Amino acid sequence: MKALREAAEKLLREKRVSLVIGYEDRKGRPAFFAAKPEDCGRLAYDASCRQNLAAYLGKPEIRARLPVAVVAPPAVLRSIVVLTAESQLPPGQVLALAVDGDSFLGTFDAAGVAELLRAKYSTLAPEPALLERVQGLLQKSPAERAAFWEAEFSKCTRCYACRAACPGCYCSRCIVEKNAPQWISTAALGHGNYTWSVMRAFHQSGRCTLCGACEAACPQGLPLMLLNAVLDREALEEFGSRPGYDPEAKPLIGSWSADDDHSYMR
Amino acid sequence: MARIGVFICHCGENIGRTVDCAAVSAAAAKMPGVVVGMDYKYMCSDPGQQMIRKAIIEQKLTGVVVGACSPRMHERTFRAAAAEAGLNPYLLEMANLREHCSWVHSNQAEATQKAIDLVRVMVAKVRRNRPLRPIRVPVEPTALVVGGGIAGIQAALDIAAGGKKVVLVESGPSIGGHMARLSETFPTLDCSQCILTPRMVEAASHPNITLMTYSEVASVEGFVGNFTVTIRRKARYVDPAKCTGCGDCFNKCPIKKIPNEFDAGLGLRRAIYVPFPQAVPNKPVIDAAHCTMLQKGKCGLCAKVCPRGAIDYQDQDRLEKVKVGAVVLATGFQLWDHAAYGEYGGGRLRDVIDGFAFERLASASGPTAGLIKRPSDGKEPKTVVFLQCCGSRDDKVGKKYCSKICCMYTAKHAMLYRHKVHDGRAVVFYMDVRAAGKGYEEFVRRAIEADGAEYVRGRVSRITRRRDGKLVVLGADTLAGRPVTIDADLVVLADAVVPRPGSEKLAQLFGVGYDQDGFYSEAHPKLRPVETAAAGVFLAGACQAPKDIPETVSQASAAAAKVLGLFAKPELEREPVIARVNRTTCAHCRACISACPYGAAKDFDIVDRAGKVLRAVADVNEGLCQGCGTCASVCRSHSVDLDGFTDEQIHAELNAL
Amino acid sequence: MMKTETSTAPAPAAFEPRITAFVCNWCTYAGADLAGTSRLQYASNMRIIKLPCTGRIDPLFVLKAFENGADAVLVSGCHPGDCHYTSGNYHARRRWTLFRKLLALTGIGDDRLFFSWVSAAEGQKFADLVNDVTAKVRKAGPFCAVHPGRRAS
Amino acid sequence: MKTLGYFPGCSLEGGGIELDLSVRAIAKAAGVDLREIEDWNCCGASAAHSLNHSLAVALPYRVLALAESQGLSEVLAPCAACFSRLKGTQVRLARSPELSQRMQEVVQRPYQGGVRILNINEFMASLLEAGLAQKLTRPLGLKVVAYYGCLLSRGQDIVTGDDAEDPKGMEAAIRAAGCESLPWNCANECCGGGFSMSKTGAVLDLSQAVLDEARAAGADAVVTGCPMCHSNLDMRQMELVKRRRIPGALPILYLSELLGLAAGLEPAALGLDRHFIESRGLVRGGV
Repeated sequence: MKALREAAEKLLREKRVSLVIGYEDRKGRPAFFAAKPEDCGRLAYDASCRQNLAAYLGKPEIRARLPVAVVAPPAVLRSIVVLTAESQLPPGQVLALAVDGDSFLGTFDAAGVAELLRAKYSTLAPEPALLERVQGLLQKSPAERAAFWEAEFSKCTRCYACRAACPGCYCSRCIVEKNAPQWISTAALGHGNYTWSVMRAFHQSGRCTLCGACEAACPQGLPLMLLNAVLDREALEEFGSRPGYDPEAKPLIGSWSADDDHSYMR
Repeated sequence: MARIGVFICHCGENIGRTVDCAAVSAAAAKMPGVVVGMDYKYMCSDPGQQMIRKAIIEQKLTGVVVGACSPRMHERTFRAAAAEAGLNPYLLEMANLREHCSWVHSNQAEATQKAIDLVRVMVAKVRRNRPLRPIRVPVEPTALVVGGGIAGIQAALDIAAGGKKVVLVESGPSIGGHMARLSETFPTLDCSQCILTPRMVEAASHPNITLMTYSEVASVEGFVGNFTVTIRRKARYVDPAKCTGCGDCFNKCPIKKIPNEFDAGLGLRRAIYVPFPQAVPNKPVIDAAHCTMLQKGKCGLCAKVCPRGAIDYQDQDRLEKVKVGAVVLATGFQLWDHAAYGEYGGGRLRDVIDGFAFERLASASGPTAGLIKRPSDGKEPKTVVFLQCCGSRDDKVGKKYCSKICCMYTAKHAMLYRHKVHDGRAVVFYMDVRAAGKGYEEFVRRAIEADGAEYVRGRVSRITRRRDGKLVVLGADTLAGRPVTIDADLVVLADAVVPRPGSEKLAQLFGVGYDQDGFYSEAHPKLRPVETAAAGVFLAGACQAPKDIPETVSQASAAAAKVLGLFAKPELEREPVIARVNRTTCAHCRACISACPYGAAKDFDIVDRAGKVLRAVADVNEGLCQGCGTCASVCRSHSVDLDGFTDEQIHAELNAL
Repeated sequence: MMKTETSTAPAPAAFEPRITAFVCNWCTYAGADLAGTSRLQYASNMRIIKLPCTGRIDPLFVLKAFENGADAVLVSGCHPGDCHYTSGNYHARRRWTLFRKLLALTGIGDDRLFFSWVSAAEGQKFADLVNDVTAKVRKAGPFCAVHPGRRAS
Repeated sequence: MKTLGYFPGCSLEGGGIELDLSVRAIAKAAGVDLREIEDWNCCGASAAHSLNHSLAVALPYRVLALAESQGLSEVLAPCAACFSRLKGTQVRLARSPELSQRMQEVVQRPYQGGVRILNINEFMASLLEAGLAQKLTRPLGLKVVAYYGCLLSRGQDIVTGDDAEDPKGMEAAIRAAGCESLPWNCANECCGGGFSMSKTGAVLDLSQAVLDEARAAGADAVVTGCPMCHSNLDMRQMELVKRRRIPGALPILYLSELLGLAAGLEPAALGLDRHFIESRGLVRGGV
C-alpha cells in the first residue's frame, strides 16, 4: 500500500501524469482520482476492489487530462492491453500502477504491461466456480435455460451500469442508443432486456478479460458473467484467443483463419 | 410519403399456375405505402414494362416492387425501365416469386401466401431505399504487364497496338521468358527464337511500351482504374544509357564458371553477363553474388575495359512508382523439382535431366550448339528414355493435375533426338497421351510412326546408375503386362509445370486469389477465364494453369482486349453497393479495418482547419469497396452501413415477416 | 412484462413453422434459384432475406427474427474458399461459432438455429436443406413462448 | 537415466539375438534403461497379419495397451517387422475410433494411443542426439552401404520422416561411427523377406543382387536394421559362397553392432561371433 502511494505521488510530483485513477481507502473502495501529490495518501488496494478502472480511460473527461496513471490488478492490466490493441489509448499516455493482492509490482507503460502479463500472468484462467456454473446451466434443457434467463432478465431495469462499468464498452454511441433503426427495444421488458444483455456480452467477446466489473456493478444481481464466460471459453478453445495479452492482436471478431471450426455447418 | 407500385408477373403460367397473382396484387395494394397493385401476363415484355413506366409517371411512384422471376434474371431489365420513366433505378426491388416460390411449391394456398409475404418484405424494404448513383471512377489509361515472357509480350504489344501505354515489368535481365529457351516448337517444329525474337524487339522499340527489365513489383496501392504500383528496379551495375552492348566486359570477366540459368545449368556464364545472345535489352548486368568486385572489392576488370564507362559498382536498387489503370499478370511457370523423387535418383544423377535441359541441348544456340551430348561425360547418348507425368498426376509426391504440355513436348523431344541421332533409340514412358489440339495428335503419330519413337505405356519405378555409367531404367509395360528394364544413356523427365516462386506473394499484393497449387484463380472458370476477383487485374498464360504457346498467346490477347475495353471510357461505372462510415459515432476500434477483404476500410484522421488531428475514425474507399458488408456487421455501434442493404432496410424486412 | 409459462405445450399437428433464412446473394441465393429452375419441390415455410454476403449478417438480425416470431433461423452462404468477396464467409463462420454458443446458453439450440454452406450449383442441397430444417423445426414445435428473446404477442 | 520401453519380439530371442545383444549393449553405453514390456506377446508379423485382419490388429494392440498401462510412453521395437506391426496398428487405431472400440472389447484392455514407437534407426538417431556421439571413440574407417530393405523404408504413415524411395535414416549414425556410407542402388530393394524357407531359390537370387551391388559399390560391409534382412543376407550368403555365385563373403552388420564397435565394445558382447559370415576382422587390428 505504501509503495503504491509513493509511486503514485512520485508520478504526480514529477508531472509525468496529471491524474492517478485508483481506489480510495474507505468502505467499498470506490474509485478515487488523485490530481495532487498529497491526494495519494488516500489511495488503497486490496482484493475487495471490484471496479475495473480501465473503464474510465474511454471517458472524454479523462481523455482530456492525459497522461494519466491507473491502479491496475491483472484483469485491469489486460484491459489496458485490449484498449491498446483497439487503438483506444494514445501511445505513451497511460501508465499502469500494477498491483496484485497486497503487493505493488511497479509502474509500467503499455509495452511493459504486456511484458509483465506474459511473464507473470500468462496462465490466468477463469474461476473454476464460474465455469462450473456455466456447465451446470448447459446441462439443463433448453426450456429450463430459457426459463432461467427469463427470470433473470425480468429483473433488469436497463440502468446500463454493466456498460458503464466495462472498459470494453467505449463506443461513443452504443448500439442500444441507435434508433434508426431501433434494433434493441429500450423498454425494460423481456425481449429488449434479453437482446441487450446477449449483445452486450457478444460485443465484448475478444475484449472481455472476465474482470467481473459488470456483474459487480449490476444493482439487480444479474449473472452476467455466465454470458461472458461461455464466450471466453469458446474463443479460447476454438480460436486460441486470449484477450489482453498482445497489444498488436487482431480483433477476434474481424479476423479469421482458414482452419476455423465449421463442423456445425451443413 | 411513400408511393409504392407493386407489379406481379404471371410469367405466362410459370408463376400463375401455382400463385394466385391477382390475389397477390390485391393484397399488395393494401400494404402500407402501396398506391398501385397490378398483375400482368408477362411483366418483362414491352407492354409489361410500359405498365410500370406509365404507373411511375402517372402515379408519381417513389418506389417499385416487381414480383416476378429471380432478380438475377431481370433486375437489370426492370431497373432500366424504371430509369427510363425517371425513377432512380435503385428504388426498384424484385420479389422472387418464380424460382423461390411457384416453381418449388405445388400447393396454391401455401404458394400464394408465401408470395404475399415475399412481396410484403420487398415493399417494406423499398420504402427505405434511397436513390443511389453508380460510382464513377476515372481511369488511368496505362496498363501494367507483369512478366516478360510470350504472354506478357503479346499482351503488351496488343495493348500498345490499341493506342494505350504499357509498362512491361520483367524480373530477369531480358524479356523472352521460357519460349526463348526452346529449340523448336510443336506441332510445326518452327524455331522458337526465330518467331519470338522479332516480337521481343518490337516490344522493346514500341513507342507505347516502357520496358522495365531486372525489375519487380514491390507494392500495390489503389484500385481498378487507379493503381499506384511501386516497381523495384534491381541494381544492374551497368548503366543501360551508356552501354552499347559491345561485350568487352563479359569477354574479359575472370569469373567464368557460373552455371547459366538460361541453359538449365548446362552452359556457363560470367559474373557480368547477358543471359543469351539475342537478349532484349542486349545489355549486361552484374550478378552481385558472384562478382569479386562487389563481394570483396577486388578485380574491377569490367570497369577498366568498358569503353563507355558504363560500369557502376555503386549502383543500388531503386523504387519507381507507376500509375496504371489495369494490370495483366503473366508471371508464367517453372518446372517442378524432381529431386523429390528418390526413385529417380533424388536429383543426384547428372544424366537425368528435365525438359528445359533437353531443349538447350537440342537448340542450335545452346551450350552444345545443337548436338545431343549428355551432361556427365559429353558423349552422345544412344538410348534416351523420356518419362512423362513426372510429378504430374501424382498427388502423393507431386501434383494432382495434368501439366498439359508434356505429352506434346516429349513427342517433340523424341522426334528431335531421332532427327539428330539417327541410330539412337528414343523410348517414351507415358500414362496417357493427351494430344488435344490442332495438329497435335498427328504430331504424336508422326513421332511414333515416321520417327520411330518407342512409346511404352507405363510408369518407371526406379532409375539407378550402373558403374559403367548406364542408367538402368526399371519400368512397367502395362500393355504387354510385363516389367521392362532399359539401359539408357540419358533420361529426360517431363517435370510438372508449377507456378513461379513468389507468385503467391504477388497475388496477395494485387488481391488475386490462387489455388492450392499456387496458380492464379480466374473470376469464373467458364465465362470469365481472363478476369480475376480483383477488378482491373487480368491473367495471361501459365500463371493461371499450365498452357502451351498458342493458348498462352490467345489468353494474352484476350487480356489485352479486356484492358482496352476498360480503357475505352474515361470513367468506370460500378454498382453503388458500398459501405459508409458514420464518422460521428465511429469509436475507431478498427475491427472493420481488420475485417475488410479489400483493404478498403482504413484509418482516417479528422482534422481541424489548422490541420490538427482531432480524432481518428475508420473510412471506406469507394473505389476499393466491393460491397460485401463484412465491415458493417463487425461494427458494434453500427457506425458502418451498406448502401442497398442498409440496417434500416433489413430491419424493415424483418419486421414485415 | 410478458407472461411466463413454464410448460411447453405439445405442438399441434397442424403446426407450420416460420423460418427466416439469411442467405448470400452469390451462392445460396443462386443455389435456391437453381432449385427453382430444376423444379425441385420443398416445404414452403422458409422466407429468404437476401444479403450480399454472409459477412453482412449481424447477430442482431438473427435475434430480431426470433423476436418477431420466427421458429427457426437459417444462415447460409458460400463454401469456405468460394466467397465472392474472398473472405466474408470466413468472418461469418467465426462469428457464428461464438454466437451460437451464447444462444445455446440462453436456450436457443441446434433445433432453432441452422448454418450451412450451399453453393450456386447445389440446388438439390438447398431443397433438401429446407425440407430437413422444416422437418426438424416441426418436430421441435413452436419456439417456446417463454423465451425471453421473444416479443410478447 | 532415461527409461525406454523395450519390445524384443520373437526374433530377438532367436535368430536375431545379435540385434538384441547389441541394442542392449549400446543402450547401456548411452545410459538408457531399456525396460522390457511385461507379459508381451507376438506382434503378429508374417503369419497373423496375412491370415486374419482382426488378429493382426489385436496382437499389437495388446502389446501397446500393456506398454501404456506400465507407464511406458516410448517403446523401442528393434525388429523392423515388429516395428511395422506396432506402428501400423497405432496408425489404424488413430484413424478409426470404431476399431479402437472393437479392439478394447476383444482384448479387454483400454489403449488411449499414448505410446510412441521407435524403430532402430530412430532409436540410434535419438541416442546420438542425447550424447552418444561423444562416446564413439573408435572411428571404424569402414566403407559401408546402408541397407534398409522394405520394413525400414516403406509405409508412408509408418516410417515417417524418411523418404521411402531414397531412405537416409541410418546415414547420420553411420557417419558418427566414423564410416563412409557409399551411394548405391539397392538401399530399399527386397532381400527375399519371409520366403527364406519356402522359396529359397528366389531369396538367393534377390540377396545375390543386393550383395553384388554392395560389392560393386566398394563396400566393406552391409549395414542393416532388420533381422529378416540380416538372416537372408548373412545366412543365405553361405550358400552363395558355396555355389561360387559370389566371389567372396561380405560381412553383414546390424547398425547397433556398428555403433557398438565404434563405442569400443567387445565384438563378442555385441554378438558378432554369432554371424555366419565372419565379421570380427572388420575392426582394425582384429579382436
